[in-house]
Amino acid sequence: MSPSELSLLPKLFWVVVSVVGAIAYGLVIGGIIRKVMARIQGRIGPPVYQPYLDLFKVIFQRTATWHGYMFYLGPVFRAAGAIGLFLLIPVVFGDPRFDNFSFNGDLLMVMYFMFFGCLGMALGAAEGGHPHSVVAITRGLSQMTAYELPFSLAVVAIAAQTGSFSVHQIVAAQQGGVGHWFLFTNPLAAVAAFLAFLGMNMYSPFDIVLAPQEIPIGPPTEYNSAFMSAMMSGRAIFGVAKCVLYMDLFLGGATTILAAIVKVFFIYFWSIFVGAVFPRFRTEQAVRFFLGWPTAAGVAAVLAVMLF
Amino acid sequence: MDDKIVKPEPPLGGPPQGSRPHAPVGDGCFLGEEMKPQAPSYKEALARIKNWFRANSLWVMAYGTGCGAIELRPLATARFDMERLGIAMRPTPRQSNVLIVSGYLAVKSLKRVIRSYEQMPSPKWIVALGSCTINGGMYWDSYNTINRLDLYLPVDVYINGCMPRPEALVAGFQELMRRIKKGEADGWRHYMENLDWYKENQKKIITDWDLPEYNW
Amino acid sequence: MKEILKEIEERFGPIWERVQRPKLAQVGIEPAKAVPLLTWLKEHRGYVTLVHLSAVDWIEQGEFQLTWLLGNPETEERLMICSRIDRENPAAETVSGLWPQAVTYEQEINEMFGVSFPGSPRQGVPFILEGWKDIPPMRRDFDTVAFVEKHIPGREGRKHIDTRTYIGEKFGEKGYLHD
Amino acid sequence: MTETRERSKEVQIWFGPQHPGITGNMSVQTWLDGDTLTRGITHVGYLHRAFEKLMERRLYIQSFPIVCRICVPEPDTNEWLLASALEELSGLDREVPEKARWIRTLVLEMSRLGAMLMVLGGHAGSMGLGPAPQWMIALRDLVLDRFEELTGGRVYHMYIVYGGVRRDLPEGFAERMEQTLKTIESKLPLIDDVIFGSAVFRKRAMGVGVVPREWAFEMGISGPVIRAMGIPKDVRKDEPYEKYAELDFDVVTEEGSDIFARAMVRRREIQQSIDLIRQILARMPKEGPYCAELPNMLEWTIPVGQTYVRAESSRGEMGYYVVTDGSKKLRRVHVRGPSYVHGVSLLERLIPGTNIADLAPLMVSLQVCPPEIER
Repeated sequence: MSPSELSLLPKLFWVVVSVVGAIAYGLVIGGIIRKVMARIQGRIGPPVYQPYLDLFKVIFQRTATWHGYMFYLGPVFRAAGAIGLFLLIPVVFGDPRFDNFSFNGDLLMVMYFMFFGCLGMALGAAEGGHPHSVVAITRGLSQMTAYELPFSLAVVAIAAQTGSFSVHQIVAAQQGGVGHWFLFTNPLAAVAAFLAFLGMNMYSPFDIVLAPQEIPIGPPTEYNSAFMSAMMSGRAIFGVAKCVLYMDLFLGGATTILAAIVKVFFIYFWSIFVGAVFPRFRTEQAVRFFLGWPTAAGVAAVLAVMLF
Repeated sequence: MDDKIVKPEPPLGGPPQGSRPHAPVGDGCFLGEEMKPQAPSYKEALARIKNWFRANSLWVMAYGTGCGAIELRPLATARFDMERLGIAMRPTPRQSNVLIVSGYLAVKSLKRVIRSYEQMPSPKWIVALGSCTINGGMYWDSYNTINRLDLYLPVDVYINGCMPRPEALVAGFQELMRRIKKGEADGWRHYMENLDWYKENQKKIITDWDLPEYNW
Repeated sequence: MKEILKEIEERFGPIWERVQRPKLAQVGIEPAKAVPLLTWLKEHRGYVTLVHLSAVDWIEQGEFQLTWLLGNPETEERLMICSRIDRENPAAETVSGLWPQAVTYEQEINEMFGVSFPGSPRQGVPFILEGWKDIPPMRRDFDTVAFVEKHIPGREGRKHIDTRTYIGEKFGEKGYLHD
Repeated sequence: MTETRERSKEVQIWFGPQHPGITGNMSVQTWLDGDTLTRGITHVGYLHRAFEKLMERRLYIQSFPIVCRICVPEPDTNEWLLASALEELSGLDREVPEKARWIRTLVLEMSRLGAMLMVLGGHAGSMGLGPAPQWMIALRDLVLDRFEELTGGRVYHMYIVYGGVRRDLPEGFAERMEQTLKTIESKLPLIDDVIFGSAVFRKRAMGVGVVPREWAFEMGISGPVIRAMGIPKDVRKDEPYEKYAELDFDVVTEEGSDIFARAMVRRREIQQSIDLIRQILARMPKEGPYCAELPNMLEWTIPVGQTYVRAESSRGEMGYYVVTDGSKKLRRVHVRGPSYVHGVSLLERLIPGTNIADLAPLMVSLQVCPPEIER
């Protein structure tokens, strides 16, 4: 199935729709997270639409601080990385409207974009000059390299199993029933990738970047007003995009919008439920964790695919 | 050092003064054509929408300046749960809107509070807790605590008591929300317009002034 | 406690002494012998804990009293060593070599009373106050009310202690609806 | 030259005063090399209200509203210390009725329980564990409810006065207290699971912030910090005050002297406090006066004297050094809080070599309470 089934203008229209939809859904998930966390903590919690209020409020704030262009470009890079990541992954398999710009070999691009957003953010935040940002960036980059290893191994294993680096092909290979999902056909890769997902999502125990009790609050320390809103929407779409990617890689993609929404929700909440009851790791403990069992599972997955 | 207050006090946002001009209470057609309520202009409507968003998402700076901070914990946690009102704690001044001055301020603390306040992006509000911020309270004769906060920073809502109960804090926050929605809570604007007066007062009490004129 | 007081008297000459409680005794000694006594108590008699170091201003006699409170963790006895120094240019020997935490106490007393401890680190470094230009505030002759009236503007208090009169004056007779 | 180069590698970071991880309004100026702190200086004075100066110009009875504000989470220890010091100096302590002594013990133990609940939550909260502090503070609120019923105030009580307490126990207080204790006890296993059962908490807390045993007596360390070293020091046993001599309890000790051991001491002392409150309520006399006949408080003078009284607060040995001069006002009062040693000398000695992530848990485990340092 070629991605150019629609002509350019309708395609652009649907791209915009899906990006806006992803942001909206990401914000709603953020609200549900806050609600769920509040319930775990025995509180009522904010309304589900609270992230929308926060988002619009920060847009309506004023600022006159100046930290240089790179500082301002940080959230833009982050949002661009998130949108780029999202646009490369087919959201609904077989639906040309939500197929986005999937092409052969896009999995490599996807990996690149995941790194790109964080790096851009790091560059911008370092420009703010706050020591907490700098400390957080070193933490974040070391954790990122650590979780990237099991994740890459899992992706390599799956690519080798499918024989293709296209997300589209990978989704296509999983069609035909729950039993064909890579979650079950390649459980080792799934273990590696889902453990890496915990680090990727930066909820506790791996929230060492934001860590309000240690380095409040890391890279976003100096950001406010519209930049803050760019970061919030970037974070929303990034979270959804990661979940969509995992859905495509392990849960057989989605053939309807509803299936996509449900699967994204469950993947997202895997990290929330783990995070609800754990304190935070120290940096070197987090790195050691990712280089331990997740990496071993990833290596085993690759070997298993190569051998059998 | 001249010890009298230099200028006549400008009207302050807080309830103790209450001198801000309000709209007439009973405005209606029978009061004359000029008093007839009119549809808000585009700008006013936008301002109202903005204020509504602001009022429903208050981010409080996590700075326990005094002993009132101890009642912020029950307020933030399971029993009183301020997050259900959209009030959340933010760890950095760059992202907060509300500064809670929780009780007395030592002079050394006042310097840090001023700095934190000025780093917050506008619009921003100050909620002052306890009788110590109103008139010095228990520490009126202490050489190291200020007796009246609104000489140094614009206070939007005072919550009295020593210490104010969490219920009082909730009521205070609801009052703040009401004022924000009506566009009355503009202490930050007052601070900007009367910056010289505030700075003069601040420099009088902070003897080793080494801050910039405005801490961006 | 009696034995240790007797021993101190034998070794360090005449002292003022008093047993306040079964486990708390007070010893008054001249300032020159205070630190040797503290050293001896710490090294040989098991009073290894410096519980606190404090100063009292006896302005009428023109003296500062320094009080070292030592604790014996084995018997849980407390020994209060008091020593009076002159109020003019007050100085005392430091015990920061014996107890590391004494640095903080001496720093604070230096700031709050103006007693200097030559040889102690952090002397003259502000600990609690910032930009203080008046006389040390914990001295008795520092009048905090006068200071407040001079430097810290407050809100005008009400003239009457009686609430009803005050409200009546401020709001008129309608001020109190619930009589 | 080498030193300059060494120093230039370091980043100076202010930990506080505006910092969510700091325990109260204080700050630690630290130097960071990589992820490790090389040294730190404690800065206090942000909360200095000159309590000691103000008490010198208040009547004895007027000092009570001031004194309880010295330590916010646990005000009753301060009230009791001032009351007992002045009772000792004036000779009033022989007239304190039996029931008042029991009620005072009850109040002291309740305030210990409340403070301990909050700090154990802080242990978890400083490591980013969300639910536990929320639950703990909600539990503490139940204790505050009982305080409100007993004294009229949630946080500041001003309940202990010279010669006894301000008012009698309300009717049915024991039953409602028992209900509260039952609620707290029923939630404790859950908290055990979340905090002490968590592998991440154990990894973070074990072997971190170890206080060497040699420092224990020389520095005057007390409270849970010294008990976590395995040294059974507790003022309630060493110099029993009020009714603690008649109560049946053991000093809680743990081995390891790290953050985990201190948290464990606090966890077990919560249980101990609950047991003690039960004992007190069971053995308290039902009838009798709750306050001695007092002289006219406006004209009350106390002869010349000085004394030092101490009590076991949740943080450690809290002491008052009180000097009277025969007048109607105090000559001098010096508040010796455990945080004075823990928060300045000990913390500054522990900081070199600590990971920056461990500073907040370390401060919580030492239970640094800044108003006590600067008063």
